[in-house]
Parts: sequence; structure tokens; C-alpha cells
Amino acid sequence: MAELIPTIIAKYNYWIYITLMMIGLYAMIAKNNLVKKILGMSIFQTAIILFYVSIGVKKGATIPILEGVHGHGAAHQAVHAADYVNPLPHVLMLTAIVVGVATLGVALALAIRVYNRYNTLEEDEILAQIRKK
Amino acid sequence: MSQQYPALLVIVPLLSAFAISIAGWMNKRLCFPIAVTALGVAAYSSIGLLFRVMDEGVIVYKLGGWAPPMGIAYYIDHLNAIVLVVVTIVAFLNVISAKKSIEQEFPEKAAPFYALYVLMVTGLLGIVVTGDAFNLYVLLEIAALTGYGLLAMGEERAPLSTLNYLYMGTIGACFYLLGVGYLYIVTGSLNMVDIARLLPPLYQSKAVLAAFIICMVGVWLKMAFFPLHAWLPNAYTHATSSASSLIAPLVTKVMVYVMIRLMLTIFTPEFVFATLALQNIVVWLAVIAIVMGAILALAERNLKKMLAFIIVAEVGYMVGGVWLGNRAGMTGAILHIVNDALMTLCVFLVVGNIVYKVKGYAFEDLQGLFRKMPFTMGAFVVGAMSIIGVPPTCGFFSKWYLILGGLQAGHYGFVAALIFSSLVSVVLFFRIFEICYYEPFSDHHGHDHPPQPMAEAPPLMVVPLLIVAVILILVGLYTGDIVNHIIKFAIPEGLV
Amino acid sequence: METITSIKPLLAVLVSLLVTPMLLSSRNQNVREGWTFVAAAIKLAIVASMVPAVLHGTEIVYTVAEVFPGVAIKFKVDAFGMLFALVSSSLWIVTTIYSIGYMRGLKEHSQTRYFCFFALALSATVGVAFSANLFTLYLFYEMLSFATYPLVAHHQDREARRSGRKYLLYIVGTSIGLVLPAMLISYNLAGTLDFASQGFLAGTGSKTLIGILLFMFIFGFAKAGIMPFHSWLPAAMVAPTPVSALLHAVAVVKVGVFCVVRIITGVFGTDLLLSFHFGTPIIYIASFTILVGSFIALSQDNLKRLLAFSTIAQLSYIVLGVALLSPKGMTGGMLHIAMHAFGKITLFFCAGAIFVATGKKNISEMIGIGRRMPVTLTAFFIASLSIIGMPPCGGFLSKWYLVLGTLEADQMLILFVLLTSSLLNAAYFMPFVYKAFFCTPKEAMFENKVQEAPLCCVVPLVITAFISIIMLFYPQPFFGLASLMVKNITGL
Amino acid sequence: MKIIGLIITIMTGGFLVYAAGDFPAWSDPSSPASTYLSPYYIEKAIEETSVPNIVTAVLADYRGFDTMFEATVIFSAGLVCFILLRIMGRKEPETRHYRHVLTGVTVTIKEGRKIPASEEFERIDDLWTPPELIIKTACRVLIPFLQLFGLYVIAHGHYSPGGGFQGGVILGASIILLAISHDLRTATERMREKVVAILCPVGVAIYAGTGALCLLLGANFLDYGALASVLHVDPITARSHGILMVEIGVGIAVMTTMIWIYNNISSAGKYNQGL
Repeated sequence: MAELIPTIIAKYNYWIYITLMMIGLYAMIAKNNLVKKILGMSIFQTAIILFYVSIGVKKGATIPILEGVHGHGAAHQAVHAADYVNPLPHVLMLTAIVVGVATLGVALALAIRVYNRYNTLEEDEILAQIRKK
Repeated sequence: MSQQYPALLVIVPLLSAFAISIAGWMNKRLCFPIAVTALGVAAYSSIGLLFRVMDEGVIVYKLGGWAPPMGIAYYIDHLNAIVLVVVTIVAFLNVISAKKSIEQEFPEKAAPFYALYVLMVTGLLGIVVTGDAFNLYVLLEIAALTGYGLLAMGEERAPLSTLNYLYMGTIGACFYLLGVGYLYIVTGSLNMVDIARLLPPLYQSKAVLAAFIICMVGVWLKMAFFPLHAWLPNAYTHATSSASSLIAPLVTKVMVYVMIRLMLTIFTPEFVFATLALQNIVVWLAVIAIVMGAILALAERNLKKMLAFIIVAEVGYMVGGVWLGNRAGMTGAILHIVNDALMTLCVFLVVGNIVYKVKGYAFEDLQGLFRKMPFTMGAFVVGAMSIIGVPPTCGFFSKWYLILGGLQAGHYGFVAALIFSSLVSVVLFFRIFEICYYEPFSDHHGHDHPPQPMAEAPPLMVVPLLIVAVILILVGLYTGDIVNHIIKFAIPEGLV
Repeated sequence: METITSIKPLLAVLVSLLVTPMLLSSRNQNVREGWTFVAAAIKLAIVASMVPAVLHGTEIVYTVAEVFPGVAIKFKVDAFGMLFALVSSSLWIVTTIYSIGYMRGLKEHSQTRYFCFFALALSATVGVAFSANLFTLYLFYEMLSFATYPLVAHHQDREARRSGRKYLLYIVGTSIGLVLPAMLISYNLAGTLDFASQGFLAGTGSKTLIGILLFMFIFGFAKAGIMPFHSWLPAAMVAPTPVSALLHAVAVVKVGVFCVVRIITGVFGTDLLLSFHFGTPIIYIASFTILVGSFIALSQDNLKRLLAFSTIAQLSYIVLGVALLSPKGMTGGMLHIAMHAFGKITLFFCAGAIFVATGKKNISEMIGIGRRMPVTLTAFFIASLSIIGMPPCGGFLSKWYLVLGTLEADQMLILFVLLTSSLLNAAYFMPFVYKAFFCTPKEAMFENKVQEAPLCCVVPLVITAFISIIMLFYPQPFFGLASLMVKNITGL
Repeated sequence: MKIIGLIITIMTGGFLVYAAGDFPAWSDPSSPASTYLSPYYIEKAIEETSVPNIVTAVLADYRGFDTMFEATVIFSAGLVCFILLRIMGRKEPETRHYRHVLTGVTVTIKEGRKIPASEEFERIDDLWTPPELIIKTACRVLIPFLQLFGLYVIAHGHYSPGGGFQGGVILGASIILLAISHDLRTATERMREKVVAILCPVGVAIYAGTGALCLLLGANFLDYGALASVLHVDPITARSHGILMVEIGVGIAVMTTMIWIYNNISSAGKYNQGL
């Protein structure tokens, strides 16, 4: 039990992303309004982005841009990896953000089409209309 | 030029999609020819690739010139070579028959439709070809987004059912992404073969187990495996016929391919079947999927929804076959990807023709179709025979391997489910044949009625359908060669 | 027993398959019937051309496609397959003539569809006859089921729809439900499905497994009309008479029995069954079917239903004969296929002729019809003699061998069953024939003006009646083939 | 439905927490992710691509194929919004609303007739919008600088945080600001729908085109080293220029897609009036 607390503290970024993700998941499943579901979805995606970015962090490392270096001449001094943050998760998450935007755009377009058709965004009213037909 | 096939395969459709959307604003008549040539080139290069793989084994294509773990690489082995050929041929045949029905339903939006169509095929080809786990997620999203676009173009309930599909699809894709993230944390690499090399010492760790389960749940959600299938029937029913006859045969099958790729390449069979205790549970889940898919299909009174539920049952076949864990089951599953794509394409093209001529796909609209549309219904009979599993057609042969796998693995529940679903599909299809066979005036002796004129769909829609029907029988007869030359090498020796 | 490979078996199967596009595209009736004739003649010629080779003991083999390891779509023409193919292709010509007369007599609708599915059914029948392994047999068995469904439901009215549904439920249900798993289990056990003279399942499975497999196969081939799965046959009588004549007297039911015999001899092998004593249960099932079938036939008023139940009973003779596992019994069983085919087809032709000429279906309305249609009714009398097994007709020969078989296998009870069933056969045929000819004047419902059915109907039934008489005196192609097959199996 | 949602969330949450047990602690430098691939990128990026910003180097060169499909995702999102919402064949609205600039009096004209364009009357949307002179002038001044900054972000991706996506979004935002501050009609006059709809695929085509160019020059797809023969420069700087070309393509694509999606969603496809 003694070493449990430090491990929990050492890994707090994982607990954050898990709670954020569960909020998103709950919203998507349980919420009745379609736009709220869309918001839940974007929270869900943002949680995963947070998770990925938190992988790349290194203690005492700066952002992965090499100052004072231009051109690829041999003159520059050797670069050692310890003092730069891991760039790969940032690249991946650039992609995931763009996917999130694209999915959000399409979802909103669909929501507009649904609203034009059923004049409501509440799921239970829509289902009632369908069942009535 | 031939060693550039892997790149040509994906880039030509991609560039032609941009060309189509630009041509859409310049002059519309160019769109269809560009789409057909692009898919023709893709089909040609995929067949060329298949033959190259058959004599050279695995082909690695380094994108951007970087060695695999640094850059992204294509891995083309026997497994995805044959899936590539199926995807390109299905897309090629379907775009030809889609022309007429799109001009009938969305004349002014034909150009963006073709662009989305070709983009979707690019996404699917990319998924099948790529060797990088994260790249597969990006392509998954392309296929999903263009799929939402194509499906939502349908009639008035389409946007709502596509929105539900979007929710489930996004959760699935994000779970897959999370799974890849877990793998990245513990191994540090994103390339599939590289991860497989780094994983063995970590087999016991909880993170790898979690990564596997999350990836599986994500992939199952995308392929509509039974408990997670709620989005499929509505999404495919309310879509336009040409969109659903592209998406229905391909998306679920490519996702099954992704599952097989995950299980065979990243988490090698030793991990999946030895260390994990999931095998029996998943096969029982597949049994439930098959049985429920068949029963729910029985309850439907409209043709497309019934076919959608049959797809859910077919997914149950494939997942069950893969998870049996023996060579016969795996061969049956891979063969079933090929056969099921062709069968579903044949049956959905028939629905497209019927909707084109009769404007309805409920059972009441199908009266007397054998006389009115003999060629379409002839192809429908071949497709139905293949789904039921009658020998000359290919459906029987993959079912044969699946049942054999079930017997060898001693999983009699799976065998019983397969037999049960064949019997149910006999009832399903003969219920429709009865309606189409007996003309509407069937209450008295069929004598005194003028035979209705033959109102067949236009040749541009019927010829691809007949080609698919012939392919169904040819693939059936050539099963021996397909299995011995291609599928035998696709399964690693580790699987007995 | 050397084997020669030649494409003839495949050609025999494909002839009637390739004629269907010609039928569909032919302009008028005569051209279409002409094509059917040509196809029938070619098919018989090909089949007959192989008879001398088979009689010399050679087997003709042809492989179409190697589908699974150890399983291929392969044809092998052996004596028993040749016997059945000869019967069905020769009767196809006769039935084509008959159906021309019948169809035109009643001005039936959509006759092109009728002839096409008829040709398809025949190609499937010959396919089953020539199949070299269980897989090819199952392939053509399924093709036959789906080709005959539109024929059974030809009239497209409510009754046809119900009987079509029942037909499918029994035939396809049992074939997918029982035969498919059984085939796969046996493939899993033995690794191959090719028919061997002593069967390929010898020594592979435990006694109970072999027993289960045997009964799955026997009840799986529902076309053989064995008791629990027989009620599709009377229901299928709603089809036009040529359909019931060829299909339900000859092609479809004979395929069922053919498959059962193939299973017993080719898959399990007589020695295996003898060692496990599985012969007796099959015999009891067969004799149960014979007795119950004959009793129900007694009470039938509709002529075609009577013939249907008599067919069910007669088929079980064949199964009984082979299940005796004694050489004489098997020869009698195989011979009965030919004898019963010619006899029963004549009876159905007569029923059809009566329907075309007078429109009557029930026996009670046919008192004194002999005066009006003497030729048809004499043919009916001869054929019924053949079915009962009386001397002047071929039926006697096969029944004789059956009785010898029972003696050989010293099954006294079965001897008693055979005799009583022959009596029952007489009991449901003779009263009708008597009333038709020797009725008292006041009962006679037809005045005595002779008015036969159209010539196209009468000529075929006279031919087949005549053949069934000759069969007793010169049974040569069939008897030779049957005894050759038994010699291959038992090695005597 | 709520209870099922709760159960599922709690189950997945518990499972994830259970699985997180094996993860390396946060920001510990010896975690596998930081010791396997990323040291190679950090040390070799400058030598192989002469791009100080390692993220851009990895984004556009090492994993350039990913980013190309990224731009395709953006393009397909724009296409889907267009295909779903856009109602072609713009029908003139029945009634038009005008406002006299000086006095603020609003005039409604029926049956589709309209006041000739003049300084006195300005056309307003159906939903009555108050005359906000301050916002309009402020935005008119601000937008050019916004676009300039956007271009800077794209061009300067090699040396500072930024690149195609970020620059493209800023440029897109500037046009959307125009649409919000004034109204959709002025924005669509400034950037015609046809121009936007063509520029979008052109942007991604630039990206894929550079890749195809490398293919034609004999190297693998997206291998910018092959551009050295075209750009008459040594292969390493050719990579840096290749990355710049690709970034420009992505910038165009992202800008036009943002505008396209905004136009379609805000006017629900009718293009007569936005938010």
C-alpha cells in the first residue's frame, strides 16, 4: 500500500485522460440531444489526443526545435536526444486533431440534415416521429 | 514500372479523385470516365501485384525512401494481395453499374459522388496495403468519412441512420487509435512488423493485453460484430442503392482483414491463441452473431434490411472462423472474405437494379419479377445459392472450410450455427423467390393472363451483374488453386 | 478393372444443360420441342456409347476441378451409375413425346420454362449417376432439388405454392441439415470422399459415430422417400403429370434411392456394415415404409396420390434389397430401379392420359373407363402387373432376386414382408382395373364410344408397357450391369 | 439508456485504469517511447532534411504519407459537407431586406424585385442585424494582417512551430471573420464558391503531385531527394524544399476546406445568408 500512492501520483496524466474519455463516452451513449452527443464525441477524441501527447514528455527536455542551426553543414555540434521532447506523438496528434475537425464538420452537417427533416434534435422525439409513420 | 505497383495502386485513385472533383466544376461529363480509368488502373496493378507476390513472396515498399521503422512502409504478402484484388474488382464493377442509378437519383451531384466513391476505394486500398499501424488509422478515417458521405445521400431517414453510424464508427476508430497508442507506449514503434518483433518479452504485461482487447473492440465495432452491430442495418438500408452496393461488400470485409492482420502480424498467433483465454468466448460470440443475424433477417419485410442482417451473420462466420485457431478455420475465414464480398456485391447490385426499375425494395414491390427482369433475377438466384452455400457457387466452399475448422477444433456449437444459418437463408431466399415467381394474379390457375412485358434494367447495369454471377461460380470452381497458391502461404506455420 | 479417362461423362451431363439457351431463344413451339428431342437423343447416344466399355469392366473417369485436397468434381462411370443413367436418359425421350401431347392437350402456360427446367433436372440426374465422390453427388443432388422446385410449383396457384414450400422444406432442409454435416464429418475422418468398392470409412470411426453417420445419410437423402421424410411426394402430385411421371416416378426419387445405395456400398462398404450389424435397422425402416406406404395407398381415391404412395413403398424395396447386404439381394434391389422405373412411368402416363381425355382424377369416377380407353387401360394393367411382380412383366425378375436375397441373408421375417406387400400391391391395383373393364352395365359412367387420349400420349405409354414386358425375357443391359456391380462390391 | 451508459463507462474506465498499471511513469526519459524511435529523429533530422523543426521534418518527410492522407481527410470532409448540404440551383429568395445607410430605416421588397446597387441602401439578412460600424471597420483593417500572419506561419514552419495546417487554418479563419463581421454574401463575393471548391482539391493535388513527381523521377513515392535534379540543389536541401512545397499545398487545402465547410454549414447549403 505504501508504494501505491507514489505510483498513482507518478502516473496522474493517465487518470486524467481516462476520466476525460469516460465523460465523452458517457455523453455519447446516454445524452438525448444529438448535438450533445457530438460534443461528447469531440471530448472523447480530445482525451485520446491528450493521452498521446503525454507519452512524448521528457523531464527537463525542451521543444523539439534546434535553435541556432541553419542549413545542414557539418559545423553544428552533436545533438543528443535527452534534452529534446519526443516529436513523434506531436506529429501523430496533428493528424488526430485534423481527423477530429473533419468528423465534427461531417457530424454537424448530418445534424443539420436531421433537423431539416424532423424539426427536432432530441432523439426520443425523432424516434417517436419514425414510429408514428 | 512494375516495382511501382504498390504506389500506383493508391496514388492513381487519389489523384483521380481530385481530378474528378475539379472536373465536376469544369465539365461534368469527364467525371465518370476518370473514375472508371482510375479504378481500372488500380485493378490492373493489384492483379499484377498478386502475381508478383505469388512468385517473389513479401514485397516491402518504402514510402519516402525511409527504412520501415523510421518511415512508413507497405507490406504486401499473400493475405492482402488477394484482398486487394477483390476490393478493386468489386469497386470497378460497381462504378459501372452505379452510373445509371446516380443519374436517376442525383443528377446534379454526380461529380462529388464519384469523387467520394474513388476516395473511399483509395481509403480501403490503403488500409489493406499499409504496414504502419497509425497510417491504418488515418486511412480508416478516410474510408469512414467518405462512407458517411455516400450513405447519407439516401432518402429521408438516411442522415439520421448515418449519424448513428458516425457515432459508433468514431468510437471504434478511436478505440483502435487508443490500442495503437498503448502498443506505442510499451514498444515505442508504430510499424507492424517492428512491433511484432518487440512484443514477445512483453506478452505477460497488462498493457499489451489491454491494447489487444481495445484494438479488437474497436475493429469489431467497425465491422458490426454482433453485440456492436446496431448501426449497420439502418445505415445500409436507407442509403442509395449504388452507395450501399459499394459499402456493403467492402467495409465489413476489409475490417475483418484488419482483424486478421492484427492477430497474425502484430499479435502473433502464439499470443492470441496461447496466452489469451479469449478464444472460446469469441467463438461463442460469433455463434450468437450468426444465429441472431439469421433470426433478425427472418423478421424483416424489406429486402435491403434483410440483406443487411445477413451481412451481420456473415461477419459472425468470419470472426468465428478466425478465432477457431486452426488452419482450416483461418483458411475458411480468408476465403470467406473473398466469397462474401462477391456474394454481397451480386445481391446488392440486384437490389440496385430492382430499385432502378421498380422504385421499391419492400416485398410487396417484388411481385412477378422473374418474368419482368429475368437476367437480374437469374443473377439473384446465383447470389442466393452462394449465400445459402450450394456447391458450384463459392459460398459453399468457404462454408466447407469453416465447418471443417469447427469440427477439427471440436467446436460443435459453431458447426450447428453454420448449418442453422444455411437453413434459415434457404427460407429467407425462397420466401422472396416465391413472391417473384408467383405473379400477382396467382390466386387462380395461371392461365388467362397476358404475360407481362420484359422490363429489364439497362444493359450498363445488367452486364456487371452477370459478370459477378459468373465470377461467383468461377471462384467456386477454382477454390483449390486459390487456397493452394495463395491462402496457404498467408497463414503462418505457427497455426497447425 | 482398368480406368480410361474420357470427356464423355461430362458431355452427357452438359448436353441438356447447354440446350436450355436454345430452348429459351427458340421462336415457336415446334422448334423448341425439336431442340428437346435432339438433346434427348444425343444424351442417350453418349450414354449408350459407354455401355459396352462399362460392361467389359472398365471405368470411365473425368476430373473437372480439384476443389479440396482429396476432393474434386470428378465423374466415374461404373456399372451401377451406368444402369441409372441409361434408365433416366431413355425415359427422357419417352417423356418428351408424352409432355408434348399433354401440354398441348391442356394448353398449359409458360411451357418454355417447363422444358428448360426439365432439361436442367435431367442433367442433374445424370450428374448424380456419374459422380465419382460424395461431393460431386451432393453438388448435383442440390442442383436437382432447385431445378425441380419450379416444376413442382408449375401451376403457380395457392396449392402449388404450399406444396412447393413443403417440397423444399423436406428436400433441402434434410440435405443441408443432415447430409452436409455428415459429409464433412466423414471427410474429417477419412480425408477423402471418393467412392471405393469397399467404402472409405472402414476402420476410421467408432461404432456409434459410424452409426450416427449412417442414419444422417439415410434420412438426409429425403428424396428416397423413407418414412419420416416422405410426405413431400404426395404433396408434389399437384404438378403436371409428365413432371410427376418422370421426376417423381423416375428421376427425383430414384436419385434419392441411388444416393442411399451409393452410401451403403460406396461410402460405408458392405463388410463394415456387416461387421457392425447395421444392416438390420435399415431393413426394419425400409420394411416399415413398405407396409405403411402400401396400407395408405389402399385408402387413396385420387389416382396420382395412390401411385405416389405406391412409389414410396416400391422405393423401399430397393433400399431393402441393398440393405440385405447379400449378393442376390443387392442385384434384385438394383434391378428393381429399372423395373420399377418403366412400370411406374407407364402408370403415371395412363393417369395423365385419363386426365387429358376425360378430366377425371379420382378412381371412384372412373368406373367402366376401360370400354372408352381400352389401350390406355390395358397398358395400365400390364404396368400394374410389373409393379406387383407377376410373371409376364419384368417386375417379377427383380422381386424374384429380392426373395432369393432374403433367403441368402436368412431373414425370414423380411420374406414375409415382401410377400404381404406384393399382395397389398395387388389389392390396390386390381379392383380399379377390374372395375374399369368388367363393370356391370348400370354402373358404367362412360358410354362405350372408344375415345382415346391424343396420340402423343398413348404411344409413349404403350412403348413403356411393351418394354416392361420385354424386360422379363431380355433384361440384358440392366441385369448385366447390376450383377457386374455386385461382383465388384462383393468380389464374388 | 442512462444506466447502460453508466455501466459501460464504468466498466471501460475500470479496465483502462487496470491496464494503465504497466505504463511508464509520466515524463520519465527512459520510457520505451522516448528511447526507441524518437532519438533517431532528434539526432538525424537535421542531417537528413536540414529542417531544424523536427516535428515538421517528421510530419512532412519521414511520415509524409500520413500527412498526405491527412490532407485527404480534410478534403473529403469538405466534399461530404458539400454533397450533404449544398442545394444547387440557387433560387432567389422571395423577399429582400434593405436598410438605408444614413437613417437606419429598413425596407422589405417582395416578389423577388430588388433595389439597384447604390451607396444609400445596403442589403441585410432576414434576421435583422444591427448596423455595427465599429466591428466592420475593425475587421476590414484586421483581416489583411491576419492573412499575412497566416502566410508567415506556413512559410516559417521549418524554423518555428507552425506549418501547413496551422497556417491554413489562420487563413481560413480570416475569410470566415469576413463572413461573420459583414455577411456571407460579401465573403462569397470575395472568395467565390467555385474558386474555393477547385482550390481545395488543387491544394491536396500539389501535395500528391510532388510525391508523384518524385515517383516519375525514379525514386519511391514522396522521396524528395529525387527533386535535387529538378531544383538543381543537393538532395538534402531538396528535401527541405520538398517539405516547403508540401506545406504550401496543405495550407491551401486546409484554408479552402475551412471556408467551404463554414459556408455550407452556416447557410445550410442555400448560400443566401450565413450566421
